[in-house]
Amino acid sequence: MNFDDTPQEAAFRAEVRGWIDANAPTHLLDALRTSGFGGLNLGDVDPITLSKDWQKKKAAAGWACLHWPKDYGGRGATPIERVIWGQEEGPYGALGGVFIIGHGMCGPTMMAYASEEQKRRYLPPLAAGEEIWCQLFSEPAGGSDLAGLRTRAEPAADGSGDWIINGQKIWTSGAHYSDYGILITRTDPTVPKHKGMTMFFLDMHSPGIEIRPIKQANGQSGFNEVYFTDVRIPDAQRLGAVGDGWKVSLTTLMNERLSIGSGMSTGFPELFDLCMRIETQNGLAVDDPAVRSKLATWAVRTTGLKYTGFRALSALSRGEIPGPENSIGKLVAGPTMQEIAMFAEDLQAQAGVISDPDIAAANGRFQAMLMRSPATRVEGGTDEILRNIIAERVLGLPADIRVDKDVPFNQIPTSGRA
Amino acid sequence: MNFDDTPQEAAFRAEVRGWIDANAPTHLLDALRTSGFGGLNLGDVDPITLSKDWQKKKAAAGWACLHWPKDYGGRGATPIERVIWGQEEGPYGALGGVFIIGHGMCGPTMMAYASEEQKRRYLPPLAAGEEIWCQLFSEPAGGSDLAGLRTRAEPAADGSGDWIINGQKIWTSGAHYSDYGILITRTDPTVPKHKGMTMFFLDMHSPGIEIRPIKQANGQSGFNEVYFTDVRIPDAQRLGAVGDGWKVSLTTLMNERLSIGSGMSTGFPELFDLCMRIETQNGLAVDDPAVRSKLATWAVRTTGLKYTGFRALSALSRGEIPGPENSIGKLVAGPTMQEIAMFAEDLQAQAGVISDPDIAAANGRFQAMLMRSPATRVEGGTDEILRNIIAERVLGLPADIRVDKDVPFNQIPTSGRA
Amino acid sequence: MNFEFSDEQKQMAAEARRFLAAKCPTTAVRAVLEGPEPYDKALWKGLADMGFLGIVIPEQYGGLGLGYLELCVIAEEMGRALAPVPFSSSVMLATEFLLAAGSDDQKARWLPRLASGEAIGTFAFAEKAGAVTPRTIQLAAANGRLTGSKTAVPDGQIADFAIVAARTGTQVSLHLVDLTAPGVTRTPLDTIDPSRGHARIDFADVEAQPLGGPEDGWRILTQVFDRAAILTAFEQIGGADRALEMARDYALERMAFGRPIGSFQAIKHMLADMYVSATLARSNGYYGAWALSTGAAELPEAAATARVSATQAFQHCAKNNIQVHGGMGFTWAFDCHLFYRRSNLLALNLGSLSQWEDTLIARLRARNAAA
Amino acid sequence: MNFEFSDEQKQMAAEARRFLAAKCPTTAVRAVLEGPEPYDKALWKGLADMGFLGIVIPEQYGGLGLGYLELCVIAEEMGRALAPVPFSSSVMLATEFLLAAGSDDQKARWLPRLASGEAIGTFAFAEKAGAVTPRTIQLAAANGRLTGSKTAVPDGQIADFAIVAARTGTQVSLHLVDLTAPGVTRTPLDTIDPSRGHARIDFADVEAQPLGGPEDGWRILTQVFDRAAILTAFEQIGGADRALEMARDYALERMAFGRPIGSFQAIKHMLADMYVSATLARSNGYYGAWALSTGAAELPEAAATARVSATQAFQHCAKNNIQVHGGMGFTWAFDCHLFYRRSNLLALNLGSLSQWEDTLIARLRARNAAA
Repeated sequence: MNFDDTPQEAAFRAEVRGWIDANAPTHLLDALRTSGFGGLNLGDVDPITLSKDWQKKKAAAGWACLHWPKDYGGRGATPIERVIWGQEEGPYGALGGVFIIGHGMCGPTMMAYASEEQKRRYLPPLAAGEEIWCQLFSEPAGGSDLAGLRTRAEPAADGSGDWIINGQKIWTSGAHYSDYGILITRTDPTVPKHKGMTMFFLDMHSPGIEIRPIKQANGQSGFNEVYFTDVRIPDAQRLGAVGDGWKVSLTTLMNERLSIGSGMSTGFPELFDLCMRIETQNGLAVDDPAVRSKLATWAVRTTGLKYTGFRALSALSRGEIPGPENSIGKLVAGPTMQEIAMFAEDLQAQAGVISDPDIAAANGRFQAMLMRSPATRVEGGTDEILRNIIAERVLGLPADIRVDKDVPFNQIPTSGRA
Repeated sequence: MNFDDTPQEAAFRAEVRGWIDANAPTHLLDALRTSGFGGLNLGDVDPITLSKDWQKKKAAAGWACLHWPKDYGGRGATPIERVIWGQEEGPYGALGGVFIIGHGMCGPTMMAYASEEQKRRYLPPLAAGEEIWCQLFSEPAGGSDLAGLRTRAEPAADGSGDWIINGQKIWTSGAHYSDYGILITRTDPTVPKHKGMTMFFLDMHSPGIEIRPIKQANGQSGFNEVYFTDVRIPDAQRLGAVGDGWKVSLTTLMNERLSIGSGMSTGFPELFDLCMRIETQNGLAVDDPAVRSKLATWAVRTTGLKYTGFRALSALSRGEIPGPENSIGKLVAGPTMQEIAMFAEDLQAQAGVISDPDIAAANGRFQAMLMRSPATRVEGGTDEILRNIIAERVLGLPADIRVDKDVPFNQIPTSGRA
Repeated sequence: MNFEFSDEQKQMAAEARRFLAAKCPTTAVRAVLEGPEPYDKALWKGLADMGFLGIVIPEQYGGLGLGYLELCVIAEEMGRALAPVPFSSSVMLATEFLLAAGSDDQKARWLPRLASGEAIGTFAFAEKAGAVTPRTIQLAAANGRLTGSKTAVPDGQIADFAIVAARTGTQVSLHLVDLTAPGVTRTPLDTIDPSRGHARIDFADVEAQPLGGPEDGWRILTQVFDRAAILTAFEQIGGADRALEMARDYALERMAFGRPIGSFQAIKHMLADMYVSATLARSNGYYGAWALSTGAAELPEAAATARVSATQAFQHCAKNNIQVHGGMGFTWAFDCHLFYRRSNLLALNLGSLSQWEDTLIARLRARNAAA
Repeated sequence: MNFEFSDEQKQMAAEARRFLAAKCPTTAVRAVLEGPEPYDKALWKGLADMGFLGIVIPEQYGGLGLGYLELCVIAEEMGRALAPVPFSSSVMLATEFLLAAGSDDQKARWLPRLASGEAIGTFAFAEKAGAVTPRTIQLAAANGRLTGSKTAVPDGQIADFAIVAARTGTQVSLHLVDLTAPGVTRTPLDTIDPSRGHARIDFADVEAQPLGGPEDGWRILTQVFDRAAILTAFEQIGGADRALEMARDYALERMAFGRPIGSFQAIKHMLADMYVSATLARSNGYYGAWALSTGAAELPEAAATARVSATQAFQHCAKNNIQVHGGMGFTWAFDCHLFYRRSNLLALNLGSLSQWEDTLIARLRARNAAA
């Protein structure tokens, strides 16, 4: 049991470190380090441009999408090599944020279902960051219940074989700066919900697409609503068979899990730092037994997540598939971050209401955390959905009873007051 | 807003207090006060005998079952008078423990469904404590799911119209010292579960009844298993129509709720007392900020329950039916008592393992609480059932989906591995 | 035993609820949250006209001369409505300070204007992040003049006067300061709940009147905070109930997997636990209301009890209201964040939950030792 | 990165699990819980024959001379099986005290007999209820003799010798006492988990050998407790996993309302949360095992981290295992209470959870201040 690289891993790490030291945008380092909740603060320069620059540089040297095949713009690297890259890229990795969905979800889906010609056309520019992709899955009527989606795809009346899309998607990250997207639609509302869906990819600049940013409770806008009015998609851009959309979407969602060992933040180190500087009625916070008893639980949750990640890395390093342990990451980190934010506010007492980063303690980090953490407990799976996943996939307990399983989609009730 | 009695209430309280001062078994007071978890410790004397003596004395003076009609051995008192009696009876009330089920559940059910002749025969001796009753509802296969019961009642082959009972009940308090019991059975397994049940009362000395005490995790035995082998019950002892057993049982269970303002114990006063006497690494426990922060939450839960009870009493005092607030009592008190027991153990540290009342801190009260509290969270409705009740009856949320609702009882699956 | 508000008090509450439903929908809260106005002037005027700003102020000073039970039920309605007005600063603090320690002149000058809403008062307390203790109060008082700074002063940018906690030698003293006086500089602050304004106030050799004796500051402050804690508890109880109702209604309406989400035990039990918190807080609040209205000896414990319980309940209900709403819960468009913001704001006014928890046990211990 | 036990270590664990499944079913635990025997002698002998009692004892003293990773995996299996033997007293404490501070003579005399199971050792620490601190240790040491009392000594009635914490003037000193020596009186105690015996031990002018220097007592004790905390954490991790598995299996088997109770979200989510605790505890335990096996500078934090996390997890899983079992869960006949008892016993050995929480943050603070 040790934290050391194997010789091969060490050699790879050295190569990576060498290249990054020589090529990384060091002038952005501080800004990237201090960028807190929601988006990068890189001064006047457009973060998208900076992100594309860094990605292009990586691609040129063969460091983009390490785990993808070389033919599609990747490096054909092993999973552990990908992790080592991530560790070495460090703060610069934040510049890859705009590509995460494209590289992590859209790319793999294209690889699994697009034609060879399409893969050679779309994947390399996606890998190189020249084209940004988004994922159009969630809908107002389908949050936790993704398969409840209603966006219709119907054959064009002109017999061209094209599909006409009408409907609305929601929670689409980066829709406003994306060039392409993968879109799941309902092509047959008369069959049970999981059977009538079909997946496509489309040009986000197509006529009939309207994008509206969603203002979040914390005032930021990381997500969008996307409206489709008679948007036309060629049948050649269908991914998988008609009616197989659910199966295709699972491929996409499964790839979400592959970002392992990233170690979700709980905010504990920041809280501990605050406790070293702020006073309670009993003196320095970190010396107040009441504070200590609370800190201890958050400390062990934080290290527990960290070392759970290390266990998964070890499995990768041995060429094994990591166990289900990682499914606990967000379920632990989300609520913990919210508890920590509320307690950090408690420590600041009356002055804790101040959110101005230039005035508030810890540059307003905890006020931002307070307002952002509720979203963390919902996005990409609510705490409740995650507990269901652990109970069913890890512990083997039965699925919830599904009243809508075998009901034609258009006969499923849509209002609780009905 | 005040805690005072109305003039009538004050007069009643004075009368009660006068009689109790003159007649209560004062020699038992200390023993009753210190009787802790599970049963009375009254030395060599049999607690049943002492309980019967006190109840007989009360009945002779018209203080038994205050809320019952005079004709049936009660006093026809108002609910608030009943509460005042309970407050004044104080520790002596513990002597009524063996009658709680008979007076609180069996009696009201008899009142609602027995013949006039039966009421005059059975209720007065029940009120006077001359005959003890028990309730035979729960079964191994039907815990939270009471209606899952399997004990069968079938017409006797001899055409006498009697019923023949076969099956098993469990969690029956006081079965071994009871003279009579009310029993719910299944008379028709071919109809949905709630439709095929029938209620009876029976002589617990009938041939074919076998009673086995259940040893609990804490070593005590407050409950029994009761086995029925061809036990014969005359049809005249049927309560309600054949097939109406579920309806009848709801009458019984609803009366369970009427014990209001009793104020369930959380163990907080005992814990606070311990904290005034025991030392942590930071000094006297009650002065340790870490201890204080934990105590505060338990303190407000405890007072919250107390004053919630007072609000219900106020409603009674105004002649209103108390609101649903009281349904929170056990849900708060049960888990709180377990948390308090575990923390009291934590305070005692290594020596906390000692359970001998003659040696352990606080006479081993917290070790007993530790081993008893898990039962509190289950008996008479698990925490989960209580949350369902609050969600459905108080907040008006939908019932759980019932897969067994319209299925013939004998076709409901009985094993998860099936 | 009559542990309940009277029919008259309930009627008064119903009247207030009707008024606030009409004059203070959440759109009015948003108008202050998002707009330039630091508070809802029209609503403030309306509350004054209803007499709600002078409930406990004696009639001789233009108030209604009613009791604290009446004020508690109104505070609850203000909490339900998230009323974007300086009610807590002006009515729960400034008025209480004047009633507790104001001179006849001070009362005569300010109480009528507080009752009529013409004047807004507040309390300036904290100077930096962290628990406020006698030690952390450094703003200096000397020869009737104040020099120093206060931060996160509720309604500090709109108040006409402030009660200011200052240091006189080794003691904490209280002072009444006309905030239009020369030497006062106010700087509005961005906060977690912009529907209630806060400001930094700098005092440069500002004229001030003493409020109470130079040694009485901390004692008076503690007394007034206890009373304000009970009133704030009702504000929190009102907010908790409303957040619970929002969550319940959404759980009944919102469908997932072909069922209302309120039919899933995860949601049902979350709501049941919210109901439990809210109920415990209400019952503890009643205890506080009783102690406040009767001036009972238990007032200090009752205040800490009500405060701890209500703070826990409002934070719990507001937080889980967002969770029940899922993705919609953290959109700006839905109202969930308004309650979440307010629950966290109220948890910090009058000192933090941790401080009140410590205070509660200290007081139980003191009584216990005395007994 | 290889943050995992080796195949050899896993094999050793599997061997131990097979052995314990055969030799230590819960009926064996009950035999000690309910019977007159203070521990399972046959099982103890068997464990000795497997070499499990001398894993880290050098070969020169009759041990296997293996490392702490091997001991950790065995400790986990002992925890799963609730083994009713003095493993923690003899192997985790007595052996560690001797290895840490024993003289050559002491090692030569006792280590071989500990490895072979002929001798049982323990540590006598607490004197009364409450946190044990240098101040609370009053048992007096003078001129090589001890006078005073210790309570709740694990396996105190069966141990051949004990390491005893005593007071020498103002210092805490450690002493090795042959418990068959004149002046020693042992009184077995009823405890919350009779499957692990405890005793009160009175010392009346009893002969004792010093273990380490007269000023080193508390330092050595702290070092050994850190090591024992990591080993105990694995015992707790094993127990937590087993309790979780019991609950999961029952939830799949037990029917209510025509469905397995494991299909209700209330039960599913309770089990998911138990899985989370158990997983965090395991990962923190691995960190402790790494620190223990490499003698890393982080050992003190790693020990407190593993201890806090594992204590929380075992208590959480054992408690909810009863809840999932409902009425059956608190019958004597079902095994749930065996795990509940053990989880609460282990939470108190080596000092309470509260003490370890405080210690953890104190150590993080010290490192932070140093950095």
